Amino acid sequence: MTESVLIKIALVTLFLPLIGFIVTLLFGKRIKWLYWFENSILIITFLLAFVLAYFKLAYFTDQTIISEFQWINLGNVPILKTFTIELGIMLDNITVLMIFVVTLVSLVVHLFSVDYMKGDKRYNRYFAYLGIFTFSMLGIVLTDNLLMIYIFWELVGISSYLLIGFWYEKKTASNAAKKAFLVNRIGDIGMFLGILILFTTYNTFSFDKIFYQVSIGNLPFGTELGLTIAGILLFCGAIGKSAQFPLHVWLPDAMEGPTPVSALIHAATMVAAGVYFMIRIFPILSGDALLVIATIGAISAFIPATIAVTQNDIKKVLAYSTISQLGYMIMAIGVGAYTFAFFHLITHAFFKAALFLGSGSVIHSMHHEQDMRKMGGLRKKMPLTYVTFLIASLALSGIPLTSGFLSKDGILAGTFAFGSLTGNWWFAASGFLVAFLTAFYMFRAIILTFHGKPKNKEKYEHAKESSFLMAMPLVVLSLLSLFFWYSLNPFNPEGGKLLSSWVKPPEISVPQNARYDFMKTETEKVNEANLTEEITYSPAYTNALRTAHYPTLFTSASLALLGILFAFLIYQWKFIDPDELANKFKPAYKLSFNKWYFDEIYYATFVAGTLALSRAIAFFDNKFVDGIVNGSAFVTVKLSAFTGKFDSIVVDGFVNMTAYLSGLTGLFFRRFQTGKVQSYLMFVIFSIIILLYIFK
Amino acid sequence: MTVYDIIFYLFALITVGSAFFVVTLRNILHSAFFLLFALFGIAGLYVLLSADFIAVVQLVVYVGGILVVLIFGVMLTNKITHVQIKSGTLQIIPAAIGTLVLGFALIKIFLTTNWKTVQLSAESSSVQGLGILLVNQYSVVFELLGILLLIALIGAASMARR
Amino acid sequence: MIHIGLIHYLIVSSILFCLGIFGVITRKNAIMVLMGIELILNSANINFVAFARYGNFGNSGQLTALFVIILAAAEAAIAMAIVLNIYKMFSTINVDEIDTLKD
Amino acid sequence: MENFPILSLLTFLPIVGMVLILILPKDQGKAIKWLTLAITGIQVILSVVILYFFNFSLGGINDPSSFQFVEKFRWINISGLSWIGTIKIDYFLGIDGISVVLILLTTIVTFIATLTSWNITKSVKGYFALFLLLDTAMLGVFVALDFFLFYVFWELMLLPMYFLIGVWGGPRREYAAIKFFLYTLLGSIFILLVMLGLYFSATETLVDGSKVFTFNLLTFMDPSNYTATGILSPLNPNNLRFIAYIALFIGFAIKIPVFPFHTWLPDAHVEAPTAISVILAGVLLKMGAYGILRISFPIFPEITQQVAWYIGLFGMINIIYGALAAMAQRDFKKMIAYSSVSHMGYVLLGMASLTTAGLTGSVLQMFNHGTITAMLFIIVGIIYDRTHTRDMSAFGGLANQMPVYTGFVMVAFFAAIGLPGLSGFISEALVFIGAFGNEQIRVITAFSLLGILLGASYMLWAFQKVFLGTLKDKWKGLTDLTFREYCMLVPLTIIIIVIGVYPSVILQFMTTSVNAMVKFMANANVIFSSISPF
Repeated sequence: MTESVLIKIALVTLFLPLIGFIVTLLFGKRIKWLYWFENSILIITFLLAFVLAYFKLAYFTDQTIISEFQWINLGNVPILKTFTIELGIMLDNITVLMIFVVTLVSLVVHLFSVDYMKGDKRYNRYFAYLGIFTFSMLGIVLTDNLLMIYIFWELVGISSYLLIGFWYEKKTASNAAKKAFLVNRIGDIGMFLGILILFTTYNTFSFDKIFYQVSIGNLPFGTELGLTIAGILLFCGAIGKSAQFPLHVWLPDAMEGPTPVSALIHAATMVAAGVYFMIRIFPILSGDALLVIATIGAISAFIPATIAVTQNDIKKVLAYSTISQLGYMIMAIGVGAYTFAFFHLITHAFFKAALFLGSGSVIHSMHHEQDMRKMGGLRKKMPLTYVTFLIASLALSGIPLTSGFLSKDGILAGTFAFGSLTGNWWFAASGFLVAFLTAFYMFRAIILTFHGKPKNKEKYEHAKESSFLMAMPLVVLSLLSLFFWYSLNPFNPEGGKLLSSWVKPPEISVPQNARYDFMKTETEKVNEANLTEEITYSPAYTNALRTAHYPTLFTSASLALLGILFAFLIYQWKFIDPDELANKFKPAYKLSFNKWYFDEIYYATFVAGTLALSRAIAFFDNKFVDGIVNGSAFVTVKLSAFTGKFDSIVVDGFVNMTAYLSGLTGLFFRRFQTGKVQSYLMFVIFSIIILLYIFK
Repeated sequence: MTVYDIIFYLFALITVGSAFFVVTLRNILHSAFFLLFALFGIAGLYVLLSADFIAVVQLVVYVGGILVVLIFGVMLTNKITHVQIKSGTLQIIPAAIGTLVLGFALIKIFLTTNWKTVQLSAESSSVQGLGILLVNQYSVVFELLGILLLIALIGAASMARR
Repeated sequence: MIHIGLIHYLIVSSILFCLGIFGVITRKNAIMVLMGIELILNSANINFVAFARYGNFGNSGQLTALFVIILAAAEAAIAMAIVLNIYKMFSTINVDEIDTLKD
Repeated sequence: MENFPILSLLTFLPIVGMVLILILPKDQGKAIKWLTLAITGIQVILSVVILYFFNFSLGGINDPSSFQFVEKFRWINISGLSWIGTIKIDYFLGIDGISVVLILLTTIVTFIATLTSWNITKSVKGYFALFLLLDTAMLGVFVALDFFLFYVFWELMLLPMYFLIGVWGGPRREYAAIKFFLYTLLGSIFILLVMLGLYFSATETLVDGSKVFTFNLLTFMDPSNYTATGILSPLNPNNLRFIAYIALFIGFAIKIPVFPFHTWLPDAHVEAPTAISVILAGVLLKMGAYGILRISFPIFPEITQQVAWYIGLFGMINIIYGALAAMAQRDFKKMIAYSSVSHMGYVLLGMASLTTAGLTGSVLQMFNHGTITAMLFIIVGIIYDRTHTRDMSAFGGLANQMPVYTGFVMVAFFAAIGLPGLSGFISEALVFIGAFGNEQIRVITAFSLLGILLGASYMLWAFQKVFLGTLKDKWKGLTDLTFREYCMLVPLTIIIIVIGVYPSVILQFMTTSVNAMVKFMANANVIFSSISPF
């Protein structure tokens, strides 16, 4: 097993889903069983990804394998020396872990969909779309350069467009698809601009080379500000794709797509791509850029969490919780808790996929009813779904013994350490508040859906446990939401190989004075401290992190339990009437229920503004620009009429003056164009005479 | 005043005078006959210019061919029953002024131009020289003209038949 | 009295040319117009032959005159056919009444 | 292949076809169509042959010795005119990396347009005769290296276009045809003026050492050929080169079209028959951009550098203005016409960058826009043939009724909005990379990026209106694609995907030329100002 073999496996893993897509799309209409082709391709892909991850982590733990090929070569360019664009694949630990997660979630979603989508008239097409999505997602993960990440970024966007708008007969679905694509494009503009800045400065797209250039002090525009701007612009892409504030509005709408799609794209993989991208470019994010990122992350964690509390659609709750959790990860990156962001990305992928598939299972058995107020009591009808959903919810809420507890604890410790080092406690405060809210709304959802009495008898009667193919994925995913896969010590995230040896903080390329204070490398101090274990950034940070570990652990666990308790108080035991509570805090409730009016504000400003502008321009074009043209044409016609008149009255009049003398007055008012050859000849003669006179 | 001069003036007078009558007489047939004289005079001028072959061709083609065609035209287009072979005129005065001025201008130009003339001594027949030129240097033109003539005749025949 | 030379022929030809033009312009009858054209062609021919005689061009001038005569023959044939057609269509060959070009 | 006049053959083959068509009797519509198809098919083969024998390492642009397939001989030679002197006009053909791409585009688009014209019923003979004449004119523009010859072909293109729109067009065809004709004629006048100005400003040294005025384009690119007093000569301190540049730019800008000279385009597109729209968008718009690249840039390099910012600004205005105007259209075809305006903005922006990536992107964008927009117009034509309406709000849900058609539409639409994997992305990305690399127009480029958002909005909006949603009852009977329509769409789709995945296929032809151009432009200030009369 050498590097080149690994690269070949990676390439096969990447392109297999594409083949699945092409074959299934082209022949899916004729050959009904072709979705099994796509599914088996996914199984192979998953196995390959597993092999890849195993060998990479076991034998090449500390190596980064890169393989590039030249895609575009514009030769020896006068200004830049050479202009080439390489496409390449990079395998490091993060990549292979990510591939494993992506293929696994994709596989279970494929299998889940076999029964979930049964009977759809575009059944095979659906699997084809899943194939192209998996391909694009793997592309994002495997790439070693910015351009390719942008390419697959867009491809992911378009496959998401196709999948959200899969039931395009519904106006809401096609609208949501369009909205998702366009909102993402806004972020992509920023991201592309960032890529342009970096390419213009370094003449390469490759991460490695850019990091190296930054580390030797070669900065965009020559200043640290340039690096910050580039970092923030690149982050714009992540804002769009990871549905961060203020571009988060597309994700809740995207729930119009089939539920397995929501599980795959809008929970586990695509939206995580933004976080993944931030992890990739972490070494060149300057302190200021990180602060912006952390702020956006904190806001995005908080606002959706407040919205999720009042939503009634089960998928909407999950959607907002996704945004909130992604905000967590982004915030973690912003405060420097890089490894925990990635950790949370993985754990979140599994338990959120489990939640979505669980909700899909519920929706399926309730005949596409999504309103939680019409559910209830499903615990008895669907025990397996209930248990898996519960485990995943516990993980999401951050209850000990689950994976979510480990990762969330890490993030909160990161924010806590950040607060203790910089004095900025806002992030920690927001993190803890969101942890409480999360536990609350998740258990609200569980209680409304599975506990209590059935609200809709008829649908309840028909509800039944899902088939094996649908239940299997739930079991797998909920098992993966338990702690022991990641760390054998349920209270210490670093107890497993994942964080202790596979995922490590990267070397920062940013110049010293543009970093956070605690990230500055102080060589002497490291030597003085003579610590046996590894140092993250600086001894101070390592210490702060260790100190923060236990307080955050207890605080977050108790806040989560408190949230659960509140949920039971209000919805299960009904000590507090939720409607009364809503009435009491009417403005807050309304704000939350209406999603902080983001859609309305955006529609009134940006959408309506653009449409009005476009109409104005069309009007301007039609009436003004074209008006000038037509006006000048009109003037020309009038002018020519005048010239004609002039001709017939003055010029022709002069000619006919002579004719008048000989008695031929009839010609006087006739037009210049007599239609008679002979009069033309007359003019010719006179013109010749005049010309002769001139040129004599 | 040599004989040559006298003959020249004679032919010139015939030519110009007949041409004047051609364009001024109202009766078309009369005009046609004066055209005959004018063409004849021109043929004479050709002889004087020692272009005997052209003179002969002038007589044969113009007088014998073209003029006949013209007269046929007159006869075919003016019904015999109510003979109206008189031709009207129009815009006489401006035309007269124009052509007079043009004529004077032309003559003035001819007079003021410094022509480089060569006085040829031998005034032999030019037929042989023409023949050689015709089949050597101008053979393509010659053939093209033949084709043109053929096309013109076929075209004229088909047009007139319609 | 100068000797008869190139200039005399040129003057004759220019008078002939002007008369031809005059005829073409003033006469109504198409056949008369044709006669005018013949006069113009002949005036040109005189020039050609005269230049051939007095210029240093060899016999090319005469040959051109010959070609012009041939062309004139072709032209006359076509023109007569046209005139006959016009007569059939308009029942007149007075050119001033045929002004469909105007529309 | 050295001396075989393949360019003349390519260019004048359609004329032969035209003569043959004129000989064929009127009622032989089928034969006429097949003949045209055969002629255009042979042209495609010829252009592939040219590509096969094309030497990548020769740059062209301003160097006469590195043009390929050159054919040069005296065409018009009039001497002894007292006040003009000797007029010598060359029949001078040759191609470099920039023209070869456009030749390929022209032959392909023409071939496809022939298939598109298959359902023409109104006086087939005249249509295809004019069509082939147009073909000759278009190719002639791309191969001519003599300004006079270029101009002749440029003007020759107007006539058939006028009739093709004016006779075979839609209800307001006369208005559109006249507007197109007058507009382009106005542009031609400017070009003519500059052409004459250049003619009297530069001389070519003949073999015998004598100097004559010339129309040879390459002569104008070398400052040492200019006379001391010519009005457009850089040696003349009072020269009018700046004004000439503006005039020339307007002349070409009308064809591109650049805001505010673009209003002929929507009208002409909407009224023209589908095949003519395809040609118009696919090839004719490129002629303006090609003219700027071939004539304005190398002949006036020092002024180009001065005004690059303004060219970039026009590019940005085109991109954004066109996209916004497209967004407000209800007529499917008009929307695509405005999208052309927007997409040609990228071409301008790339040219203004004067960098390798930018210029490469610009030329590639010409090619890609040619294929993509051709496909879009064919798509509109297909639906118009079936429903006789182009009002987008009259449709809805066609995706269910015509799935294969919708698939092709998606390829074209996504290519138009620059989706990676399809050709539009490559050229747009290169344009942006190049333009951003030029500090002068960096800000403009940043604003132009809005175009990719606006482009996506109107395209997706139109897609949703026409293809998504529920099917209206009156469209229940629509049929999916016919074999002929497959023949039109499949080749274009293949081209779009191949270039999108592996752009080097086509980039390799132009790289050397583009680099030569960039080098020439970069050194222009040195060359053109070092020769000073003082």
